[in-house]
Amino acid sequence: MLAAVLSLTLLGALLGLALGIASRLLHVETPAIQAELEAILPGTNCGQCGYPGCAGAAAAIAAGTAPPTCCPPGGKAVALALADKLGLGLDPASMADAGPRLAVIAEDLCIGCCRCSKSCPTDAILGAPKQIHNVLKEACTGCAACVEHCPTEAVAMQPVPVTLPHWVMPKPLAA
Amino acid sequence: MSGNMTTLIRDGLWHNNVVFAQMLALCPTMAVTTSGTNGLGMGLATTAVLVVANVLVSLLRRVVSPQVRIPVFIVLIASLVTIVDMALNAWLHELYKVLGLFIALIVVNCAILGRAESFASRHPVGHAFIDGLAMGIGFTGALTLIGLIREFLGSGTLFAQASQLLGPAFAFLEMRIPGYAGALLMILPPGAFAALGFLLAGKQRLDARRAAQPDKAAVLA
Amino acid sequence: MRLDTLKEYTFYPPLLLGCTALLASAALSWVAGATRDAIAAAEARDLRESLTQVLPAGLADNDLLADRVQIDVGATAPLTVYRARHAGKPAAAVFRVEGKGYAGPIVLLMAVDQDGQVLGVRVLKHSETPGLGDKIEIGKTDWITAFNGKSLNTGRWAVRKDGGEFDQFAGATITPRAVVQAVKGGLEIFARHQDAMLGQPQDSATMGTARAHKEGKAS
Amino acid sequence: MGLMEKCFTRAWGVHPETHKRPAADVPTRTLPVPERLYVSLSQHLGAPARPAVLVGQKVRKGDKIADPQGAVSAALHAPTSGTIVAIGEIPAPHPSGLPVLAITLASDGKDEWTDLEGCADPFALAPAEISQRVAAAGVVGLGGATFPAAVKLSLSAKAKVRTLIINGGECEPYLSCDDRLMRDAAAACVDGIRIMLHATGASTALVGIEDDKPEAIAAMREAARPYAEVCIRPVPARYPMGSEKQLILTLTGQEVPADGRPGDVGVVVHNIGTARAVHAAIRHGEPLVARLVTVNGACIEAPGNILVPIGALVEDVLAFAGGLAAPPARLIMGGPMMGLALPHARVPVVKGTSGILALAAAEVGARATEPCIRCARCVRACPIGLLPLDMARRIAAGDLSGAVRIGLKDCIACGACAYVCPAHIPLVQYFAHAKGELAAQERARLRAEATKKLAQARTARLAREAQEKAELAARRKAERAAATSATASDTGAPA
Amino acid sequence: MKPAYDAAQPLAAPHAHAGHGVRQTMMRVQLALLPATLFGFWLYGWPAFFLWLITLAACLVFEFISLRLMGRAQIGRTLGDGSALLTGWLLALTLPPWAPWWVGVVGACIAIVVGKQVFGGLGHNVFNPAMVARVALLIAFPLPLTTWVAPLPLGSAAAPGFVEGLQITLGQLALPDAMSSATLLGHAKTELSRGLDLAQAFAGSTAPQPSWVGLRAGSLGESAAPLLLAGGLFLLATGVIRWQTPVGVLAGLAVPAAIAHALAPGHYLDAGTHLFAGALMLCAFFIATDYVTAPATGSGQLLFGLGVGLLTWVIRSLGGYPEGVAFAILLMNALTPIIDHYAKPRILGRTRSGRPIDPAPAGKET
Repeated sequence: MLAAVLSLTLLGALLGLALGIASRLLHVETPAIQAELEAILPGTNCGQCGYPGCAGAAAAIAAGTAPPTCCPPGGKAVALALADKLGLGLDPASMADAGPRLAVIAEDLCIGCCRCSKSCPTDAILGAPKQIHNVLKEACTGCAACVEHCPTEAVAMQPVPVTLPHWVMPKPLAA
Repeated sequence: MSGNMTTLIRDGLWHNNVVFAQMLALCPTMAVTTSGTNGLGMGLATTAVLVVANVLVSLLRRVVSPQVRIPVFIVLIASLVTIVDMALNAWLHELYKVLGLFIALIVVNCAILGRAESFASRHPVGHAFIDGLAMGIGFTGALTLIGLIREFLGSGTLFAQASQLLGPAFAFLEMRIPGYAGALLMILPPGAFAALGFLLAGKQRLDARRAAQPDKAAVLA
Repeated sequence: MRLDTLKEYTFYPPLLLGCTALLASAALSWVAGATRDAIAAAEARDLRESLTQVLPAGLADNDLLADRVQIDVGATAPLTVYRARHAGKPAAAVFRVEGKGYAGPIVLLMAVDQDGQVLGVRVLKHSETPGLGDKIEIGKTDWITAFNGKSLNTGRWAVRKDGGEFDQFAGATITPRAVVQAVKGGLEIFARHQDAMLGQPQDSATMGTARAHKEGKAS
Repeated sequence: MGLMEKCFTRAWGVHPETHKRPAADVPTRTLPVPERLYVSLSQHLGAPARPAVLVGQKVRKGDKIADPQGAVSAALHAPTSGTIVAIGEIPAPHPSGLPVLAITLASDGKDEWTDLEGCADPFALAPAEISQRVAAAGVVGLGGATFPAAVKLSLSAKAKVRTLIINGGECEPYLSCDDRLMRDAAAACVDGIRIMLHATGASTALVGIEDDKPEAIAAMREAARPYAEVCIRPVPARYPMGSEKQLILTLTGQEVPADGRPGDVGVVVHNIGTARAVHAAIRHGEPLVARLVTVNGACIEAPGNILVPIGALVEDVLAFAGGLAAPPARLIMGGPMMGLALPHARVPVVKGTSGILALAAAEVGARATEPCIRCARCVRACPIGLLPLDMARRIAAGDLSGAVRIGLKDCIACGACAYVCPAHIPLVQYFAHAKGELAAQERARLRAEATKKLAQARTARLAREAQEKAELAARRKAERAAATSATASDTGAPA
Repeated sequence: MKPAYDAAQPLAAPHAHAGHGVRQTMMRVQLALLPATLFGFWLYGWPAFFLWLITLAACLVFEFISLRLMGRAQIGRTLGDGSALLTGWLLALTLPPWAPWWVGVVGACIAIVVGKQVFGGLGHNVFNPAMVARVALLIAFPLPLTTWVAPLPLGSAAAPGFVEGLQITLGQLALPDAMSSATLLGHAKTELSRGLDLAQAFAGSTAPQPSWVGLRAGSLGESAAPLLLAGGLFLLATGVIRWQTPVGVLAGLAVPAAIAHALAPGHYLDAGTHLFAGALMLCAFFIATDYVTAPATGSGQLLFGLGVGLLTWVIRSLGGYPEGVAFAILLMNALTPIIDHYAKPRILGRTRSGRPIDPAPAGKET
């Protein structure tokens, strides 16, 4: 009996030693998922997600406190890429996507103050001081950063109208 | 940290039930539940191990270092199970003959290591004790229920041999349905899966119904 | 905290695991010692109970477990025979036989008295179809008691379908057939090795034809 | 093809009831030019055309009214003489009912041609010259895909194709405009084919005609008799025989690689109607301003083939065909298998309109969807060898990439699977949805990348500006310092 | 001028349909089963009819209950699709004709609830519901499921009348011992296990051939092998089933049976007996061809059929049970997704591995 007790104790000690050494030798830094997530996000730091910039949103998503669908300008594409990176399943059809939106400047209200163009993260608003400004449709990401900077409420977000080449056949209704 | 004992008990018995919610420990669940008595016996033995293991792990939680955490837990649990095995064999021999093969399996019952890892190693002794007890009773209840259903449908009896487990005073539990020979399939492994499946479906339906009527649930609770 | 700094050392894990192993094995060895006698007693009781099942009450007054021999009957493994004695005189032999059932071997325990009559047969182990072949169990039907009192000379050793005197069950012929053949085989072995199996009166228990030795553990 | 190959080649396709006759046997009629014509700017594959006329401008029939825009595009011509009254949005001939930009032309009733410049000997022209003239005439593929014909001609000349395949299959049920064209104008068709042979540099032309059109086969054989390079080849009537890949496989035994073009196997495919349009464009200088349209279906009073000026409303065509006998269950532009359901009849005929069908409910055979019983009829019907049931299941579960993995991108949307499905599952709609959704995701991805670049450019600009400002400030400071020290030295020197 | 539709969604192509539905398919299969079933009724009398009726009715009732519990819409239409009826019919054909009523009811419950609705209903079940029920019944109630009677054709003296038949089905009239008999395969298995060889086992009145036309104990679905074969050929001719599965099953059984019989005629039944005994014909044409649980492609179906045939032979010849069709079907059902994964058709313009093919230079191909 004594032999059994001793051998088990010795075995435990040896295995413990092996584990202790192994944990030292095989120590691995966990990869920074946050940086990878940040690379997927648009990088415009528009703040629509409610976090301080895209880096903040990436940290929140990595920590699990924000859903991968939290980036409105990114839409479905970014949400799917984020979910894919996190190994989460996401049904694209189930996502409520309001669709892309564009900033539109009402010409009769614009006073040419340039505040909106300074706030635009993608330089999508053109216009010299005291001139009516205009939005470049191709460059506008619909982040709405300009809306709150306009002193005359001349900037409004409007959904991008669906055109024939962008029309998508709806999913059949479930049987 | 959930300091609420009621929550712990409710989790163990229903919301986080080892079998019906966590879907752990399915090997003993499937194997021993050929009768209500077997299920009860296995459940009680597991409960004993679970409670002591939880308490020991909780006591050791500050001492244990992460590298050897799992080996230490395993050694503790394996020793406990072996002690229970020998004790049953010596002093509850009839029950041992029924459960013998499965007692050793408690070592690899993932519910026990699971509770040690996820709960006992992070909570004080009192909580760990209550958690182990609640989880164990929940497990016992689940096993007994599955066992009773299988026994009833499969051999037409209820709590057969209960007096061997609990003593002659409990002989009144033993019942037999006259004129029913039983559907053997329920005693065989497929019956275990079928019974578990239908019980799971039933639980989900109850939970869904309760979630649909929050006011009523609040009143009932 | 001091404990946390302690945990950083390489000697900590082996110390911890070693201590745990020491305590656990110490506890185990203590419990093993405490339960050893009780377990041995319980196992002996089990075997004794199954042996007395095939013997009529009051036939044997000796300890069957203590009086056993191993007999070479030409099979691969020697046959263990438990001898029942009444007042020191050989009364019956209890031994195992095996039949080839429908779904595997059927292990039977049978007792034969000194006249070659079957005293009792019980099934120890089988894997016959539940509900069909398992009627050979005493818990299901008392079919197995039909062998009581039969000997090689007095019975037609076959199932009714084959012209014998033993019933078959509806839907299963193979199982009863196998049991009948096995019991018959057991009687034939007994007829060939009767002396060795029954043994001499206790006082002159010198084994002539059979090798006999006590074993430490019953199988 | 070896014997083994023949035995183990999959049978594909379906045999729908054709309903082609009696409409195919009725002589062709011509739609009188309606008062207003609506010429859509997007009636070909590729970028929409750019208007080349102004509102109020007077045009004659055949005058160019819109220029091609980009590499893949086609010009548009006035379908009759009159005045341009508007350039604006009208409902598109599309199930979505979305608007499309169009030029509205008020007819002056004279239907007066502009000055046309024909060519007596096209074979003396350089192939590139033929392509240019075809492009100038705005000819597009008339089988339904409406790929600009000139682009295809010059591409195939570059790809050195050996075989020109002319698609006279017309496998869609109900449609008979190609059948009618071959019967009525076989000589013009064959001439067009020979011009296209010259333009592409191919040595032989195989004209595939389904064997349920014996009159068309006879007429074409007769017209092609003098020309050894033009072979008329009857093919078995089976849907979708008129699909490019299927026709190439049947006529040449060759398979076009999945991501490739017919040019990869030395083949180019044109529709028979395109050949006729090329003939008109080269021989007579006539641009494509009208086309033959089959008007058919149980709800049509007088089915038949009608020559319709591009831009006429479906409404006008239906009225000319005797009106509707009953309200149709579905109004379709194109064939029943791949055509578009129209939300109403106030949409214009475009260059790709091969048919206008007003189908009764019994013909459509629509029923409520039932669960898939995995009968695998769709698998046998699929001409490509896909597993439609599996793809639809994955799409229904939201697993678009899974559907792509098992071949969604190879689907040609022929509709054979949904046609045979006993559970009436809208398989094609699943695939169309998935393809649209994938395209939208891809667009969004490209947009996100572009956004990122723009954001980075702005950050760079801000950094540059800040640096420039700092440099400027530093320089000013240095200058000021220099000036001060200079003054100091100036003042201090005499001391 | 607006077409008379007001759809919730834009209508997608195609705007035509071949015109058949699920219901027609199910009806055709039932039509093909009819001759064999009627012959069975004649052979085994009223009890067989009552059991058949009870099983079918129970299937419909359990389908209704399941659909109600799951809150499905349009229960009436789903009930009318004929799938539950067909499941019940196939199950009834595999039961001992004189089995008591509760066998049919419990079987229907297992088939519809456990075998089909638990998986999500028609089209989602992994295993053939009728075979799930058959196997479950056999394991759960071995005695009633292995008690066969010799045929007593309607009109013959010993045949039970209407009332007697009802009593037998309701379990109120015990089966006379003399009537119980063994099926051909059961007889062969028993005799082989006694150590007799097949030549002795089938000597004289027990020759295997009469059972081919139903002159031996058995279920409705095994007594009329030629009629089932005819029904199967009808299904083939009408395009409801294709040749791959039946040919696979028949070949998968006949080939090993013929080889084994040639090597050891005393221990292995000949191929003809194997083909016409037991539920093989029913399996080959009606059960293995079940759309839902069989592979989707032709090559997959051939493979599936071969597997079923081979497994049937293995279980019959080497296993514990005399008949192995149901087990073989269930085992192969489990393999169906794998077969489907590997037996995909080649996509046009791609190689089998899914890469685009290399364009062969034109003119060089023969």
